[in-house]
Amino acid sequence: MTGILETRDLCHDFNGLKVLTHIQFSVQPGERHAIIGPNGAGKTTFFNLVTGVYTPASGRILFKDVDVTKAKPYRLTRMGLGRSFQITSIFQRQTPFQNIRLAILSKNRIRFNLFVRVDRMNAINEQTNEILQEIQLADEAHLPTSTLSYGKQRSLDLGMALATAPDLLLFDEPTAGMSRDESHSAVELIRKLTEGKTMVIVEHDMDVVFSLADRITVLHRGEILATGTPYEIQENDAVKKAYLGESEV
Amino acid sequence: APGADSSFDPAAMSDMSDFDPNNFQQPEGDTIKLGYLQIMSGAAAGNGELFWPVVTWVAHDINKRGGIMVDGKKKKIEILKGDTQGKPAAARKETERLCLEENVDLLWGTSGSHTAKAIADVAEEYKVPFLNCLSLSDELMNEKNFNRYTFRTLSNTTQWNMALSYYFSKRPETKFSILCQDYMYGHAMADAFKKYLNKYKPEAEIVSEDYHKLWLKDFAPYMTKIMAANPDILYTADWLPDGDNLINQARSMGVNLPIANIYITNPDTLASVGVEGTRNMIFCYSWMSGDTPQTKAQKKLMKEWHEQWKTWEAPYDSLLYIWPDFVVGQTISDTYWLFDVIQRTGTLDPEKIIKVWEDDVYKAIQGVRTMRAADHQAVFDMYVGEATYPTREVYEGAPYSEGYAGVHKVIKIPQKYCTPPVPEGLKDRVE
Amino acid sequence: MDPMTFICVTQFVHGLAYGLLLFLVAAGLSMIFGMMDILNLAHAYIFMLAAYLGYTMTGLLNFWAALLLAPIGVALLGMLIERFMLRKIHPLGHIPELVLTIGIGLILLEFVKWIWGTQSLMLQPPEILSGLLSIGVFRYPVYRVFIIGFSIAVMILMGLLFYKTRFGTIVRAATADAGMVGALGINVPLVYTLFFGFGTWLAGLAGVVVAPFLSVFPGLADQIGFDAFVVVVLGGLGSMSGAFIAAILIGLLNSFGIQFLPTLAPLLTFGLMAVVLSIKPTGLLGERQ
Amino acid sequence: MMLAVKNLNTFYELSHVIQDLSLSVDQGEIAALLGRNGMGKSTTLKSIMGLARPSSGQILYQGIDLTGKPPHRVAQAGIGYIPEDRRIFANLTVRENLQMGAKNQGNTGSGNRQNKWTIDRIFDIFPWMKERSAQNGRFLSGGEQQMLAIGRALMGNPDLLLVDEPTEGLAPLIVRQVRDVLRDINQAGMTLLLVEHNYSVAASLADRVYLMGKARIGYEGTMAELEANPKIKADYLEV
Amino acid sequence: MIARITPPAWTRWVLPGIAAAILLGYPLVFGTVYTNIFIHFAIFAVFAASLNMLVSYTGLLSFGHALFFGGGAYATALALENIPGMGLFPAIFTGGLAGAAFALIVSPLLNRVRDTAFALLTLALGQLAYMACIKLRDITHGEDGVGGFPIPDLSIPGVVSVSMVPAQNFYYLAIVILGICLLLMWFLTKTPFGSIMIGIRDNPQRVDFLGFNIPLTKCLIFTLSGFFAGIAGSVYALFNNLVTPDGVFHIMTSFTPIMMVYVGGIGTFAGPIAGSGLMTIIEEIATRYTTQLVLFNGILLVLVVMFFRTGFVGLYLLLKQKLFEKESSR
Ligand SMILES: Nc1ncnc2c1ncn2[C@@H]1O[C@H](COP(=O)(O)OP(=O)(O)OP(=O)(O)O)[C@@H](O)[C@H]1O
Ligand SMILES: Nc1ncnc2c1ncn2[C@@H]1O[C@H](COP(=O)(O)OP(=O)(O)OP(=O)(O)O)[C@@H](O)[C@H]1O
Ligand SMILES: [Mg+2]
Ligand SMILES: [Mg+2]
Repeated sequence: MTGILETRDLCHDFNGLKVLTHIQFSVQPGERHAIIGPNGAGKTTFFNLVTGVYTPASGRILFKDVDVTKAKPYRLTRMGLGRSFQITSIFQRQTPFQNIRLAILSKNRIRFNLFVRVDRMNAINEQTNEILQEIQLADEAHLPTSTLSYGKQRSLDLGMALATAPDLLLFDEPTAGMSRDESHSAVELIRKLTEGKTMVIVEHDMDVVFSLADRITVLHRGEILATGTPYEIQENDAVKKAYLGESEV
Repeated sequence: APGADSSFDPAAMSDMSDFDPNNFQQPEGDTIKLGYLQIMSGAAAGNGELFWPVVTWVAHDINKRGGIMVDGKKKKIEILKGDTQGKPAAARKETERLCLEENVDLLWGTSGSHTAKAIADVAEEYKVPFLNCLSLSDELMNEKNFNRYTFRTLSNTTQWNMALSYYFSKRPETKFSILCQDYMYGHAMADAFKKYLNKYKPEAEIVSEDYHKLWLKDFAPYMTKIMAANPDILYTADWLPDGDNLINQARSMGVNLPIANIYITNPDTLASVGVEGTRNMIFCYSWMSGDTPQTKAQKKLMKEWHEQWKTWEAPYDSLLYIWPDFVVGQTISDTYWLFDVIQRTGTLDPEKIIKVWEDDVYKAIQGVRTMRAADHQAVFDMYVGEATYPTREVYEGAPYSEGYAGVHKVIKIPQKYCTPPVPEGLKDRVE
Repeated sequence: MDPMTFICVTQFVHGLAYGLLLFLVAAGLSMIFGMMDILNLAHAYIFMLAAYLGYTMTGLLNFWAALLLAPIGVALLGMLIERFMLRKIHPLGHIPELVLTIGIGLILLEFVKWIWGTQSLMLQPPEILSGLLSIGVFRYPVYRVFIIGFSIAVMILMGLLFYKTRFGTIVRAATADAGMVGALGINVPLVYTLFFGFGTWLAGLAGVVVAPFLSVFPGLADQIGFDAFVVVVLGGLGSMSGAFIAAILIGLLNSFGIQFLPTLAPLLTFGLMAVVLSIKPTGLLGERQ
Repeated sequence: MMLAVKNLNTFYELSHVIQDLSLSVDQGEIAALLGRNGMGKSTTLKSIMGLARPSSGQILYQGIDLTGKPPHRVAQAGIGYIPEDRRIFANLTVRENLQMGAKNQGNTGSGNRQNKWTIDRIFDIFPWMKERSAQNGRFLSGGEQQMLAIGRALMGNPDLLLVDEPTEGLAPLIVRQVRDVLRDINQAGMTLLLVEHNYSVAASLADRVYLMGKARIGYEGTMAELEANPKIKADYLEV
Repeated sequence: MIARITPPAWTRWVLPGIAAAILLGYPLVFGTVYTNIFIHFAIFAVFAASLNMLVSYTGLLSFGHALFFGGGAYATALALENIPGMGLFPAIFTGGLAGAAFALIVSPLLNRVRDTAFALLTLALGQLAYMACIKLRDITHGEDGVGGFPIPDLSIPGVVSVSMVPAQNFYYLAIVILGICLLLMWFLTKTPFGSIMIGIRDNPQRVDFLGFNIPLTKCLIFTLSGFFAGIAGSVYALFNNLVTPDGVFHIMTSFTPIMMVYVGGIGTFAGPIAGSGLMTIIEEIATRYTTQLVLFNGILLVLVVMFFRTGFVGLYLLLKQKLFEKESSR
């Protein structure tokens, strides 16, 4: 059985700087998969290749058995791929409601509608409010987004990825920069929202990784060092050496 | 004068010693209002500046004489400015304002045929006579665009090129290069030149023909191309700043061809290429102030103006205004004609003015002019002048030109050789 | 020499001279854009102001004094503009800068009209730079040779300044990361002001050099300003060597276009630009948008 | 007291990143500022450096008020800075990067050390730089960039050095080397304010620690006191 | 809880009603000159609003908007000159379509660049149009332009036929058409598509990841903006009965709406309209009493950028807020 997302011999470089080499990666439907690895290992780059931001130097990417190696982000989103960003990527000048509504419009395939006032589209507004409830932003729905706390902004970023109702979700360090409480509730939120969905998460916080992931891939200097269950990874010597580290420096 | 309905009387000119273009005294009370439409703002504001002494000179002179008797009353001339910005839309708006709010009696203008067209349209709409003494496109007065309220006293494209072609038919040169600006006007001038050169001098040959973009920076590639074609004469219709740059760069490259043109008359420009650089240049205009032939009126005007010029302040103290030459002299003469017509009409009723002016034969400062009734195009003798070394002092105490070879040989091209046919559709406008 | 070769060689030199003149005009614009990320729409007007100053100073003193003083004059003006206007609005993004510099340009236009009037002014090159230079069968105006030499000298000077002096190092570092340069103890705002002054100084040089070449009149900025933008866009935003190559390409395309494709000549530059930009939106050597 | 920060508040647009923060650094010591991601450690350093603009509070350095001063004034007062993202000038060579930092090279400065840092001394401690002095910054590896950033800061001969995560992303061997360099320069008389995620590096260097919770200082004490208090350590650092 | 007093429904119509009455009565009160000034203002309000769709709503600074304005103006003028019996509304629609078509043609190129490069590329395209217009003399009559074409009557067969030559009649036509354009553009900002535009301005990458095809969306925005600019150009052509390259393709024709947007207040819908009004008034005063129009514009731009960054509309809001605060603090 092939995975929902697969890469075959994926390679990428930036003007000769090799960042990823021959990545064979596969996620099964329903799986919660974590990618870990040192800074600069190529995790974000991997996400950027998979989501169509960059076109890979060589290799292929399959999403739902369709070759999407050269597909643009909007196509992938329409095919059911959602993504949150390492650096929060939301519409700062607008309200959370407007943020989510844009995602809901996309989900409903409303793209070139010039004939109806958007605030009179009741179905859209209802769906938007539902998502806002889910990500616990209903109270702040009409405040300027830039005034929200960092954690709430991260939730909004997540919410937008979710609102397009994706089959596969990619999270790039969703809890980075969150306080312990915020991080905790973010993990709960992710767990709740991705119930029964497929997801891939990049995260440096091992607590988060071990509490969310079924399987873990370790990336190191652009190569896959190991893949396995959380337990296998924790016990893997190479991983310990390259990433998890011994207790002493 | 025999044959003429009226003539300019130099003896009647008033003492102009108190005339100052920077400080024109507008008359009070019931006046004849003249709308002066020109470019007064932006990069081309020089146009509006250039003709201000022209209209104010004439108005000052007439006002000092007591004004003009119209509708049983002596009225003086008041001048109201309208800034066209060089844009038809703005010209239209300003003309409308002058006609409706200021109730001007007459309109005067303007540089740029497309702007003149906009003014002419408004003039027709509000029935205000419009003296067009500055735009030369043939099309302005053709069947399509003609209107009864517009009179053109400037020679049109055809008149100019007929005159030049006729002049060359009497000369030995046979090889011509053409270099004009790459737009409607440049092409129209070149086409007319080719047409009439072919008519008057079939053996002449156009050895190269080029059109450069407006406001060209570097003429060198064209010069190389032209020199390779080895012509006897370079024909150009360029105006500022292209004309200036053309002659300057040509001379600096050692290209000493005679240049036949109508606009490279700025004394600053000519002085900058010096006597050697200007020698052999050929000018064509309906007003020429070289050695011959000048009327008495013209000599008097030239002298009077030049005397006053010495007292003017900036910007009118520059060399550009030293003599009322070419286009300046021409428009002074035309403006006097306009008011002569008004005087003879004795009223400001536009219909009556049209009646008097149509088919009017007037002995103007420079010579006899006839306003063709059919197309309101003035016809007259043209002049071609060659720049040569000064042969003698033209005016007492003042050499005609300093630092450059002036027009010292003027050839008159009789009216019959440079009068264009009346446009087909207008022939039976007047029986 | 066969006439065709003669023509081609001559046109080549014409193209070179014209291209280098364009480069001289565009250099300051490109530099200020490259380092400070400011598109200075007043550049051409500052250039025009310098041409007028050059005209007057040549009359009062001589051409060489004008070449020395007029650019310093406009550089001071540029520094004032940077210090009291652009610096204040730079954090607000590009649109205010563009609008402001248009406004400054319009004011400068009225200023030169007010001081020098609206008529065309002609300036003769100094004695030593007038006349023709003869090399074999070629006779070429000394002033055009001067333009070629002067522009190349300016280009070399800029190269030295950028790569061989501490000021240059600081400037290049500030292009990459102005904040960090400040954290190393260097007064970046001051460097920016000086640098803007340097850019306008270049515009000033171009203005004085152009004065004996083209008649000086209030339309001069419009006449040449747009070409400077074309050079900057075509060369790649902010790339000095790109601007250099683009300027020479435009010059050559111009002179050979006039010789061989006269009816299309005015559109060739646009054609080149359209082709380059549709293949490489960042211009010939540009790296960023 | 060499550096005293009192009741500092800093905003990024509308988010209140530093709230009423106070800390101090004594002459000759290494003070560490620790805390989890996004707590505002880097912003604290940036606020001191003048790279972020505090909305209120005071920064006193050797009695001089540096609050709200532009970065170059802060640097000229004798404070050096190594940013967390290194901020090497990618378009400059290694040598030019070092030259950019050069300050107080002569003996005229009022510094308390005889030995001024010069390019040659930097080359002595990082010999690889000498060989690659003409190479562009953009082609250096992360570790090399980190060392260059240290060298560049030393070239300014600061009295106080703000160091933001100097060992981030470095291989263990290099981490050890960097740690030793920092210790050496401290022993030579330079005062350090260190932000570090790598607890063991911080522990082996610091005399005193500040622990940062969200936007504020939550704990202050000597390194030894912190070692003795595992609960606090876990709360703030999750080690 | 405090009961909110809802004003009766009819009050919602009071202000628009007064505005409509003023608009209706305007030409009767003020006469031809001021009527024409108003038409000029309205044309540029629509032109500037069409630019505002790019500048304020999509975050793209176009320096070559004259391309679409001129395209529309020439299309209408040429259609009326060459097609006998061309109706009034088809002629205006042709102008809009031409503007849209020009925008559609250049959009693949424009889609490749952002920010300043976008501004410069549009500048170049605008200049190209200007030069091409002068060069294609056979069609465009060069710098003389297309003028004197017949202005069709406004006729609904069997019902009415009104001549559009008198200024008053034309005024009503222009006000209705331009008013509809403004209304449509305003409505557009309220539709889902409007939300997407704003999204592209604020964070194009995220919009891409939400599943919207940005190039296609931008293409549609250009086309719509071009359409409205084209309509403005078309009304301009009918108004002046003359279009020339200097009048509609000149670089100042591109700069004017930018100034209007900025002077009026960038980022607002009312900005360009207020800006057009303000600049029309200034132009009127400057040309009437001085010859310093250019200087006035220059000083205005510098002052606005340096001291009233939010433009006229921003100033108005600020004043309103100040007054309101005073009132509430009493
Ligand atoms: N656009 C780019 N141009 C050049 N190099 C790049 C670019 N983007 C990333 N890199 C380099 O590629 C390498 C991998 O970067 P990437 O962002 O994928 O790392 P990462 O695994 O996500 O790290 P982190 O945990 O810090 O987020 C790094 O060395 C980085 O400097
Ligand atoms: N330029 C910026 N604009 C807006 N917010 C910012 C900016 N830089 C940082 N922040 C936010 O300010 C908060 C504090 O950031 P800071 O970089 O100071 O944290 P830190 O403690 O250094 O974290 P880390 O350990 O990850 O380096 C974070 O929430 C961050 O997202
Ligand atoms: Mg990453
Ligand atoms: Mg940090």
